[in-house]
Amino acid sequence: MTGAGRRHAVAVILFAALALLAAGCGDQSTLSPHSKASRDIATLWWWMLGAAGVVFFGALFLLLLGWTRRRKRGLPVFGEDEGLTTGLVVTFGIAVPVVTLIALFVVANFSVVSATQAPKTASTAMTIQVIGHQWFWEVRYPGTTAVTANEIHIPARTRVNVVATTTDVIHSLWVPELNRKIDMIPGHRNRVLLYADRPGVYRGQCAEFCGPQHAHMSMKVFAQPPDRFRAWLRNMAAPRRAPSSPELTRGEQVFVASACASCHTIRGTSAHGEVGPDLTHLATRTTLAALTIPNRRGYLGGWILDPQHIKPGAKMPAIALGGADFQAVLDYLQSLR
Amino acid sequence: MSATRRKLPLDALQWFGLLGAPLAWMTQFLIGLSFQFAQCNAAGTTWSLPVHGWAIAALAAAAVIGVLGLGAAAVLYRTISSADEGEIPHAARLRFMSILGLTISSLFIWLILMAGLGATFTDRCVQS
Amino acid sequence: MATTTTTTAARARVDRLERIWEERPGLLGWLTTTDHKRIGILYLFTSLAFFGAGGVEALLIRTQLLGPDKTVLTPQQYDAVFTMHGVTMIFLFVIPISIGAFGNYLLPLQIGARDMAFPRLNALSFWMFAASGIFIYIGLAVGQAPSAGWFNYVPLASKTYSPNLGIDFYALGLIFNGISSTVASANFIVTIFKLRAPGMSLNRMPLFCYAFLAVSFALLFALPVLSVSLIFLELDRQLGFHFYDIAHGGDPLLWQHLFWIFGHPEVYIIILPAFGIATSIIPTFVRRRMVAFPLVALAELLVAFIGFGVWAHHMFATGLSTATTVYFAAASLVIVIPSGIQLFAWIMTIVTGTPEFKTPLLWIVGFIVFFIIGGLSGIMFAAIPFDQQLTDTYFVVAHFHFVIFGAAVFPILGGLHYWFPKVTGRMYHEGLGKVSFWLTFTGTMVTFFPMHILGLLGMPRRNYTYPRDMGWTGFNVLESIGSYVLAAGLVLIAVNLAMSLRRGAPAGNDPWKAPTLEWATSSPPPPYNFAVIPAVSSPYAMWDPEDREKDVRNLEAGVLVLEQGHETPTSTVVDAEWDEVVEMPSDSPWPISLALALSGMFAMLLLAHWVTAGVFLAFAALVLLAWHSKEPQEA
Amino acid sequence: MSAVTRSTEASGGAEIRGVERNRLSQPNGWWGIVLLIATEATLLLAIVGTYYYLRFQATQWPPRGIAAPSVALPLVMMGVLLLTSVPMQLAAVATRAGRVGPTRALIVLAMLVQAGYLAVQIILLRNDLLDFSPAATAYGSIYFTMIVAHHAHVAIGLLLDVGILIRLIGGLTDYRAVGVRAIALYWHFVNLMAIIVVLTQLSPSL
Repeated sequence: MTGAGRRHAVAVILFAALALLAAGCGDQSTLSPHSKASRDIATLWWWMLGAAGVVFFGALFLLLLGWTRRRKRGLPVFGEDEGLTTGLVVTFGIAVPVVTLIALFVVANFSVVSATQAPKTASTAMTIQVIGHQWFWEVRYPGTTAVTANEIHIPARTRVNVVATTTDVIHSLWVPELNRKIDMIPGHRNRVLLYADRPGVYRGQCAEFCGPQHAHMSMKVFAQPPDRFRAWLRNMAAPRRAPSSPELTRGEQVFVASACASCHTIRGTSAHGEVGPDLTHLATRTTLAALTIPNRRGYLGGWILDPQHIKPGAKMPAIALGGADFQAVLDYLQSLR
Repeated sequence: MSATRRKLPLDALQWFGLLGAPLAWMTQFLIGLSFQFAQCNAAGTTWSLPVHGWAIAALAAAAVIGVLGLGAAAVLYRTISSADEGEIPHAARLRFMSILGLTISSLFIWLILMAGLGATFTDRCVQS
Repeated sequence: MATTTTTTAARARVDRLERIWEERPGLLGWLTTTDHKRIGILYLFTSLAFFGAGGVEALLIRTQLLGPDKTVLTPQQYDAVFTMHGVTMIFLFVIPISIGAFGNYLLPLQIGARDMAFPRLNALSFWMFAASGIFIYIGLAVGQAPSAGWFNYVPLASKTYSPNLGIDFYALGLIFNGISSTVASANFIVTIFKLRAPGMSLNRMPLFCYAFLAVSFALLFALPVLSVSLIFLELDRQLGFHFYDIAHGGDPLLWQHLFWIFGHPEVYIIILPAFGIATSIIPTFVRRRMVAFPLVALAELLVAFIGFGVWAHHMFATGLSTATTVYFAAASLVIVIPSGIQLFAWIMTIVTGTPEFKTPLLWIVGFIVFFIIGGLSGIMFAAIPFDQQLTDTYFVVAHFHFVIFGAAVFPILGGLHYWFPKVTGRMYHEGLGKVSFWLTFTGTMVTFFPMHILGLLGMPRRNYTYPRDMGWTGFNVLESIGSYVLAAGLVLIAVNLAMSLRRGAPAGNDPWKAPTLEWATSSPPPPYNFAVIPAVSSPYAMWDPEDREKDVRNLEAGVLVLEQGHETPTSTVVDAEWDEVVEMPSDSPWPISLALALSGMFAMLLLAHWVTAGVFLAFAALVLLAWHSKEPQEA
Repeated sequence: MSAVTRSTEASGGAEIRGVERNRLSQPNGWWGIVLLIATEATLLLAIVGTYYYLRFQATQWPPRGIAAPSVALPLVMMGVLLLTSVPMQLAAVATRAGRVGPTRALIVLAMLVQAGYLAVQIILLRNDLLDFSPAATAYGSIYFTMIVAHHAHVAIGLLLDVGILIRLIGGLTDYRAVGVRAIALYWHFVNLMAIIVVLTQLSPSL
């Protein structure tokens, strides 16, 4: 290879590596698995990519051969041998694909599927209910009174059985780094296994078109060490702590008196709305509106005053609150540890 | 040899070689799926159907018909190839259809076996 | 016969045919035409208009996704645009142009017939297609476009979650479009079975016709299931039935099953005509017969048949039982073999022939490259766990754009160049053709290949926007740039062909020395196609000189000229032995009247005026009675 | 081969018989109706398939409060409809023999029985509608949609009968002869579907 050729080749390899690296990073990538299920799928993908590469470049080679030999008829060595050409078509068009496809069928639909299909409930340590709404995730922990939204906490290195249901249209629960997606279909209780190799934050998103705000229906799975998870769960199960200062009490009264209470629930108060997410421990969440905005005072205020600006089409109406009341409610919401 | 050749129903062989295996697969497919839908839905709680039993029966029957289809196409192909020029009317078309029959039947036998064995070695009503 | 006929007897016969088959000029001629060539041209321009609309929708989508959190389109507008993009491209462009334009124009010519078996039915299927397209686009115009995606899953498409008329426009428009396609497919099947030139037995039929036979059977059996699912949807929406309503015993998955039983054969319906076009172009420019002819013919029929047994691979993530998915995964893997046979046969034909890489063959090589990549990613979806990980992401968007744009539209664009001289009598500009190919090829690759990576990075499909920090921005910018390059390439094709309409060099009857019978006629072919029905002894009729000389002798002797009226021979199904001579109806006002009556009925159904809809239906019945009152021999 | 029959020109008994005798394959019209029957059969089988799919979604079928369908009368009506295939087939044979008189008579006879069948079915339908509504449960929805779909095909058959009878007033041409054969084939399809639809409709009681 000439100098220029070699430099050219290095550039190409670098670009390819860069592209693959890019594919690896990003915190919702199917190529950075953190569980046996996702790892099996990723391995299956790399093997399939390799086989596909062989087929593609083989065909490309033949097309180039056809171009270079465009003046000459018949095969390079064997000339115009009709029987051999048909034989090649039968071999590479039927025989070789049949063998490869049988292998793919057995590997993918028997060994890998055993890791990705719904787990036997007995083989799982705990169960979580994730309920799809138009455009956020309600999360419940059966056996406790804990209810949260959009941020699922699970103990690391534990087989968690997730029951996925929906209250309105079809959604799809999908955390690429932990497992394949499972559709949430009215009237069906589909189950999927969530298992995280090690503690960490794994992002997921709704993967079945469910209306205008389908794009802003994301979630996070926090895999925590078991003891930290149990502490979190205990806190989640508890109702809200009584407001410690007069401002917070006033904030709670404004909240309960306003339209907010008709949609949201804060356990321990008279707010029992079922439409919106449970806000009992809102301040423990890192994000708001299904990961659309971070959970900071400025964003929280902007979201309350004009949700349609942030999530056009969202079902939450704009709340008209005066200056002082507004600040009191903000303080109160930020106190809901 | 030519005496027996005239006796063979060439058109019947042609159509059975072409359509036997595909229709056998279609039947196996419909039987297998019907039992899956009947057993693995809400109604399944009220009865327990022999899902695997029927899957195996359908697999066996379809495979036999597929092989017979392949045999029919092979007999037709050999008959046409061994006959001398012009002896059999529409020989070119019959030879063309026998080649089609050979390929179709072998592909469908493979599909019948793959689908049937796949369904047999999979647990019943495990939600995937 | 286009060859210079010297004898006066032959000349007299041709003049008599000219007078008998002379068509009514002017607009009225076009509105009442039953000539398959005129109907093909009507289909061509109408579907290209919808291609423009679909293209604009695609560019809107790509502009909205150029960067994170952009506001080119509101979410509601984006949903309407991507739904209309899908519906337009599939139902109003790629199928009508390949079946309506290419199929209608070329099939009778390739089998040596003078027209389709049912010419008036052929006109009806065009007018119903045009009416259904306008019907759906009226929905967009009045701001009631469907916005639940082209496969329109329930309950999002139910009255509760899509209260406006958008979904009703979608459902009734597609039932109307479905009737048009079903009628057209029945017409194609009877034409291929009964109107082949005497002597064209099944082993002598061109591969183009096998593709159209396969696609017609797939359409025939797939569309009724779509109509059933749409009728159920309309009954649910307008009369409060409960087919898909879980609270009263229905099931949303019923819609998915019914839709995909139609849906997957539909995507093979999209690609099969493209196989037909590719298998027509390759032998011409490679100057040799197709390798393994029987296997390629079989492959096209097999794709259509197995296509009916794979539908639930669109539903692997909906929680079906593993044993059920295994049936569909097995069939989804076996359906790879027909594509493998065809791909390898095409490539071996190019390798063993002497290819001349003119624009049509370039498009077909581009098609082969995209079809290999699209096919390989398709095989991956037959692996159940991989499908469950990457369905509904941009990886599947990449797959089907490779297989629909790369592998169905490329042969259509190649076919436009290849048959341009036959339809217009002029040659397109070769240099401009090559430039527009490479521009479109690059644009397509740059637009759709990064989508594979986006899918692997976890970007779901149908998101009107995406967050900044997901690592998706770079690829989306690349894709949007690619889509503009792609659009430029398509515009360049339009310029090349439009310019060549007037300034192209005269092309003559057979500029490519092609093997199929349409090149035996003049360019453009006369209304009666063939002065004498051609003799056929192989699928490459034009490459059998002795048959063509026999045609000249037949013309002089008056054998198979059939100049006593609008006549064409019918032959037996398998061996095409000459059976009878049938009289064909010529221009008729009834097809367009029936299409208008049915349009009225569907409009009234949309507005839930049941009685008026019944009146229109009665009017349609009367038109049908009038349709049959004038019998062909009385025309 | 110059004396190949110009079939569409044939009119009157003798010419029709001649065309029929040396016809090698089925006429275009025959293939046309066969393919139309193929699509209509797929449509009806999709509806019947939906019935069983919805049946498998329910533990209680028909749902509580809806009586299982009565068996006797529908089976009798099905038998009556099946019988009408006989006059229709005889009409097809008569038309191939070029005898227009018997063809008309047989079609009129079949049409009367078919019209009677449809009238009775509409009455039965009205009674069912009084018992339970299609807009109440999925069972009602599929039950009524399936039955009305089949009745619609019977109604279309009646319209075809009327249409061909009007055409036959002007005597017999090959075009009309093929028309009669096509309508006979269509009725055989409708009667066959009657068996499948009725048995499905009565499946909870069988």
